[in-house]
Amino acid sequence: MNEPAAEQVREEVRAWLAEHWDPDLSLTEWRRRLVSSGWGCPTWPAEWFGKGFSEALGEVVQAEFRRAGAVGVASSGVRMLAAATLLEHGSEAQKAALLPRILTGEDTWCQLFSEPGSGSDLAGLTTRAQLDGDTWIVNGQKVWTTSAHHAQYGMLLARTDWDVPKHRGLSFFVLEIEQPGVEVRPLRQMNGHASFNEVFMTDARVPRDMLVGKQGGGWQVALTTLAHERRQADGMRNWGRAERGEGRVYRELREEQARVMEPYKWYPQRAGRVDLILPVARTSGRLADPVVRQEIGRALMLERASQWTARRARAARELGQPPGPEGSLGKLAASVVARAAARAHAAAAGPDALLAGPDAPAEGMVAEVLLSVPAISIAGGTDQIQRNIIAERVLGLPKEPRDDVDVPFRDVRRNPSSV
Amino acid sequence: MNEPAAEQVREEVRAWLAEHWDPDLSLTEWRRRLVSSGWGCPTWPAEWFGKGFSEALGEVVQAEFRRAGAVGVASSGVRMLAAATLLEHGSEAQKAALLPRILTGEDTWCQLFSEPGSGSDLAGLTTRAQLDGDTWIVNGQKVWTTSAHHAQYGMLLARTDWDVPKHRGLSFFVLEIEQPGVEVRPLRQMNGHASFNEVFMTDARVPRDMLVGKQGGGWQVALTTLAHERRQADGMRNWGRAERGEGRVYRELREEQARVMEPYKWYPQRAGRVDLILPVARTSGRLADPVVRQEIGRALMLERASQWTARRARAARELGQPPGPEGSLGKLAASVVARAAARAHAAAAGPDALLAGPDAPAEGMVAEVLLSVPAISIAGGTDQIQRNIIAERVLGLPKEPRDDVDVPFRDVRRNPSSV
Amino acid sequence: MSQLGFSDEQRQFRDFVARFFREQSPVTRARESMSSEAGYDPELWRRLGGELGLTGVHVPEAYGGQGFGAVELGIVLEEMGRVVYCGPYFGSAVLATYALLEGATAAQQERWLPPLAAADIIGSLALAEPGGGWEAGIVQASARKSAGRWRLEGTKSYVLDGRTADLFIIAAREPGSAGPQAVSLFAVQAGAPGLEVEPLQTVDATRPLSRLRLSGVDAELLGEPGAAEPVLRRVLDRAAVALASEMVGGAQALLDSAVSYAKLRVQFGRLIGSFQAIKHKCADMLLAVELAKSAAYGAAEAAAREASVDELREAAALAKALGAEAFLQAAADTIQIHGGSGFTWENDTHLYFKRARGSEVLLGTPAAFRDRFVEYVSAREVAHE
Amino acid sequence: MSQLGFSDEQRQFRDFVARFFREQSPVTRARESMSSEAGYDPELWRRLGGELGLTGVHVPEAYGGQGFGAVELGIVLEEMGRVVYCGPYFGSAVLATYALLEGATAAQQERWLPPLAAADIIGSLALAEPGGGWEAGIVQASARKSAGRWRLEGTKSYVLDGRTADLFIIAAREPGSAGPQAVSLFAVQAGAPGLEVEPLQTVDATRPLSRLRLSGVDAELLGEPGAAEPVLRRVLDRAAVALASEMVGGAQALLDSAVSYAKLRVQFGRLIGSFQAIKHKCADMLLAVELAKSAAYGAAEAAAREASVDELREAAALAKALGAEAFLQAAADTIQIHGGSGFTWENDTHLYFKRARGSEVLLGTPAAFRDRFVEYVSAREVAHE
Repeated sequence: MNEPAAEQVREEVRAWLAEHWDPDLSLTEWRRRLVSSGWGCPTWPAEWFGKGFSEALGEVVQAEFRRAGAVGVASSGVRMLAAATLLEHGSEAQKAALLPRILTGEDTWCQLFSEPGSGSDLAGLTTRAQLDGDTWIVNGQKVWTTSAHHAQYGMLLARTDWDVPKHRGLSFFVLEIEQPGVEVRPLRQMNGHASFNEVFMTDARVPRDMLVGKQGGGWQVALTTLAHERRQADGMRNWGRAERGEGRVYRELREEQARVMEPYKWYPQRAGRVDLILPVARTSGRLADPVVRQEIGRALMLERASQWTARRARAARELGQPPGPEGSLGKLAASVVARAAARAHAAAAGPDALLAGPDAPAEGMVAEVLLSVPAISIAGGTDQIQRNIIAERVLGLPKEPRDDVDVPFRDVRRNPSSV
Repeated sequence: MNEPAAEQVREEVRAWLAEHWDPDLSLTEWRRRLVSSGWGCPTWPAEWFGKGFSEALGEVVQAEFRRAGAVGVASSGVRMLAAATLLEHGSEAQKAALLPRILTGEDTWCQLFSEPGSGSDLAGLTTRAQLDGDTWIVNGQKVWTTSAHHAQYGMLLARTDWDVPKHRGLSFFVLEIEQPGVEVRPLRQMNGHASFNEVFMTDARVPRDMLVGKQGGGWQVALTTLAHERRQADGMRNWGRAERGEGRVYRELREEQARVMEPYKWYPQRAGRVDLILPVARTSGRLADPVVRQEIGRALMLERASQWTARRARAARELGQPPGPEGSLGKLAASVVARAAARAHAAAAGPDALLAGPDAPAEGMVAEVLLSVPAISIAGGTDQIQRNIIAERVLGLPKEPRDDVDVPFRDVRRNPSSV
Repeated sequence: MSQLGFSDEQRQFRDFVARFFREQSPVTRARESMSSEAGYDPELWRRLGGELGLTGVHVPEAYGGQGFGAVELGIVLEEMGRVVYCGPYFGSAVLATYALLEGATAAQQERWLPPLAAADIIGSLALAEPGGGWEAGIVQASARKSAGRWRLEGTKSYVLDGRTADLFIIAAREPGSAGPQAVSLFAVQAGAPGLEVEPLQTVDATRPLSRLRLSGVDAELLGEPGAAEPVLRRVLDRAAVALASEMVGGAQALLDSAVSYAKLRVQFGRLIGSFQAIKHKCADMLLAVELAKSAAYGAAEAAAREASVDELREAAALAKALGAEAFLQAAADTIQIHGGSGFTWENDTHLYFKRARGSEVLLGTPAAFRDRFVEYVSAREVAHE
Repeated sequence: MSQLGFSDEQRQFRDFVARFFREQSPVTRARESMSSEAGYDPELWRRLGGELGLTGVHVPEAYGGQGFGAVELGIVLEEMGRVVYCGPYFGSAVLATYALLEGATAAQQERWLPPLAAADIIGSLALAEPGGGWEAGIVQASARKSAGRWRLEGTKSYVLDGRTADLFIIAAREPGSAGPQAVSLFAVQAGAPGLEVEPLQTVDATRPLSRLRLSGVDAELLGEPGAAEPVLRRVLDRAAVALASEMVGGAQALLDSAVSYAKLRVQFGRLIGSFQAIKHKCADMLLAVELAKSAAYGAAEAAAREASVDELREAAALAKALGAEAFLQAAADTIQIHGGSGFTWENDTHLYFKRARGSEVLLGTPAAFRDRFVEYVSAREVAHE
């Protein structure tokens, strides 16, 4: 593991960019160069489209890309969860076939984990995959799927064995979305957005070689996906900086970003739009109301402390110190902040909280906050599940006695409606 | 069950009172007359110091007593729980020996149920009673015992069988307090009061005939006590009206009431003293503060709605309608009111919330409220237990899976410190 | 002192009303109505009037009503709240009808109450203006008398059912005046020249609101000039009680929905209702709903027996504040208990959630009513000293 | 922008301080001290000064201090908070010492800071008066200069450690003046003629308070006349940060106690920590404590790097409000988790509960700091526009 020096890498990447970077290429053409050269994912293994660099050296490469204004590989949305999962658990053939088109952005992916009958209890899912010759036949329903309507592939978690405990009977597949057995329907939410889909699988087919990891080992594979999802969610705040360059590659990149970001466009409202509270209160004249100010103060304070808590976790990491509990609280803190923000918005808007649309406070954003905030305590793990996790993993409190984990899944009580 | 007419009863009781009521008797002398005549507890069975009257006829008798200003039997404190329990479960000999002195007030009782190791989980108690010849030998510790330091008898719940499930191995005894094996120690609380005791039993003795109900049937007997305790707690608000009459009997009655009420004197503070909030806020000048007013409003509103909820339950009862959920919420509502009241008091007092004693707001009552309110969410069943009960019994939600009820108590996990 | 019991007749009336709404106007009906052209279901509305007499339940028999009181009105609204009834009942049968009952001359009452009670026309009270406030003091719209005719100028907002109302009752003041005095009520018929109705986009689509622009609208004075302030206080206290009843109905429906779901839904091999997190949430919800109910029932009784102004305003403030809080919290908790599906359009919970958000601020926020309650109670205590 | 990390040196310092208090001043010590004649432990106090240098941790070395900053001071207070340390540290080493650091002349600093830093004397800042308020504006006590001597008249209240202090720093104003200007600070030594110290009975017996009656007390002007207002603002912002640190220490100790108990205590055949009701309470407590810690650490950093007045006051308000809320809630929850035993005198929780109740209002309530926070943030936003 003899790494080259930073200076040497910097010169190499500069030279390479000077020779190859061309903003008038198509986005795909340019990214193919990145993939074949390994400069697109320098921290990936050299045999898999990378250069095997450390994070620190990867930073050096990125800095040079930024300096040159060069566009990187496709790295937003669910596709990167797929890439991380395949890199760790995929077969040689899967990596070779699937990773390049993920990196170029040609393929869009979606995640087929949650089901109507298994939300908090993901491992209780009942989508069934049965091997028929060289093909897995899949039946079941998935939900809360982002971008399924324009995805080529889905990461599918399905049950392949009903006679073993719930976590041990799951397998992880790559499902082609565009096939007769797969139907994608948009799912409208209470705030009017339809950023998720329901996916119905009726005798959908997965070639045998599209099983990822071992049969029955799907839970371990999915944990990798989920770990990356959490990390991505933590980083979500920095998403969506618009690229401003001129040239075909930039144009296509902006289009790609708009497409990827579309389902997430109401997420800032879901998080409470703390930034809008004071402007709304000033406009309504309610900033002078002491009772309203208390609500505003609560929201602003929680938001500030929550940001500082994230920063504390970062600081400890940067100083090489062991992580404290502050790093595990982000999701629950976000719920608390969002709820306080919704109360503050309602107080600040006064009777205008009755209104939606362009006439309403902050051009309807307040209404959207009020109708979106309930989602933040549910999506990606409810507050209740978060509290369980924090209590058990951070505080070390004992688990609840469970009787669904050590028995054959067939014998576990489940929702009557589920397949 | 041919009941006499109200008019007839009214005349009878009038005549009896005219002949026997004498305020210059000693309290005990007078009550002995009540006990032997049956007029003291007219709704009790005729063979047990009563007249076997309906509640309605009992009301007629009470009205005549009030009219005449005549004092009734001793009816406050734990003794009445003992009376009700003995009446239902006691042997003939127990009733004959114990009930009269309960009614005259000569005997004071205490309740020996709770233990340090079993608070919410009363049936998990570990005080042990073993039969030795004709005597039960008792070892263990009880806690949260009101008035044990001047009680003659204790209602004792102890474990007599460790090889059956927890609720089935308990027996109910009448324990004489004044004996070498019983030690009573006062228990000081965080508000400085010491209204409870700890009771230590070391080879304490109970004669065999002082087992109440069947051996192993103690839980059923205790349920009677607890049901009456709940009813008494609901009625607590009307307690302690001072009797104003002249004469020996009144003097002794006032002394008795003072003695009985002593341990409960801080209960109004525990309940939040909502009545003091506005006076405190007026005195501090903080009634004009809009933020303080919100806290005050919250407390006043909850208190009012809570009173109206109790009245709704009463109205439905009086109209002969089936009881709704409103009748089961009093204890939890009292917690919510008390907490809101404490917040309001703190807000109304401002910096004077730092102070206690005569210089402090409401002559120290605010400080006492702040330090007493935490008890209301614990005593007599924690808020958590109340919520379980309401959810399961009123809303019909399923119970938590339990593994401590169907196995021999010997095998149930319990607190390491308990005997 | 309120009694807080319902007579057997009242209980039968509730059963009857409840069955009607359950069968004839389930929540699916609210969904259809809110997205329909009219914004309500005219046929159902007419049945509430003619067939059932609910629109006039509290109107004297002399005016074609049933002659019952605020308790029966509260029962109707509570049962409507349960199904998120989508129609002009609250605006017309409560606000406008009370305004005429309290503020119109006998002749005006004879003219308008019968068609209102029969649901032949829809009435609407236009009091609030941009910026809000449901009291005489906030009125800026002016009423100028010239040549024996009143002409209104100004803007009204948050006007219920403005798009469908036939009759507007509009609060306006003498030009140049200030304060709650000098405000009068006026009647204006839909379509009057100079009256412009702009529908507003609302969070709660089942309760449509409008903005009215008044440009020299010809209006009829209701009752005496300058007498609107005490009239509006009585109307708004009664309306607050009615709205509180509607809110507790909604809150109860949410609680029922949350509890049923918790008894059906399995996660981790257990019914979710067996988890303390869900169980305790439901218990707290029940407590809040029952406290709010007691407040609403007590307030309806106070309104029904023509209690003193002091007693009614105190009870109305209590009922409106606790009702709003219980409803909104129940809606949030019910979404949470339903999990992801609780956040979908398909699930009915969001209709209640939006109604709760709207009802919270309509007629005044819980904070405002809480403040008033302290004022009233304190004033009474001091007076009794 | 705060960094929110502790250096390795700071972490070692914390370990050292924590071990000292854990071993030398466990909660039993606070119990003994609070009921002792002196109300604190003089021997321990002297060790804090001479042996450990903690009383001067933030005092420049020139005055016999350690020359560290607000972060180290915060560490000391956090660890003291953990054990409910009962002694004059907050009143003397924080309030009085900061008042001299910010508001005294060099000569006065030379005279008083060394004995304060060495814990040879106890200082006390007397600012608030009956009715409260920790800002220059509330001062009514007067300072009249005649014949070159200042004489103080008036009443001070909520004075920390009044009974044991050697040196009082007293805020008073020019007779007849009003508003925050015209207020000055004065030094008065204990036992001065005309100075009467009346101990107050307090909810928190570990933090004794007194009332001072000033009847023509001879006083020495500190710093410039009429300059107290900005001095007090700096002192109180720093003191709020220090108090916040103490509160998060207390809150953390409570959380630790609740969690340990939940891991030990069995009910219904299970450890109570396995019940969601307890588990979720602990998780919420952790969240509140960690948010409060972040606020306290960020505020200590702002104080340490002599941040702009705006930045410090904002951070101080945040830290004080969140610290107080987290501490009080943690105390209530810890009592609840301990059940009946949590309400006994024997259990240590009540000492924390009382400290939390007292700390909540000392220097100003959370509501007041919340209001100010909104004011500050809003002013900054508008200024940046």
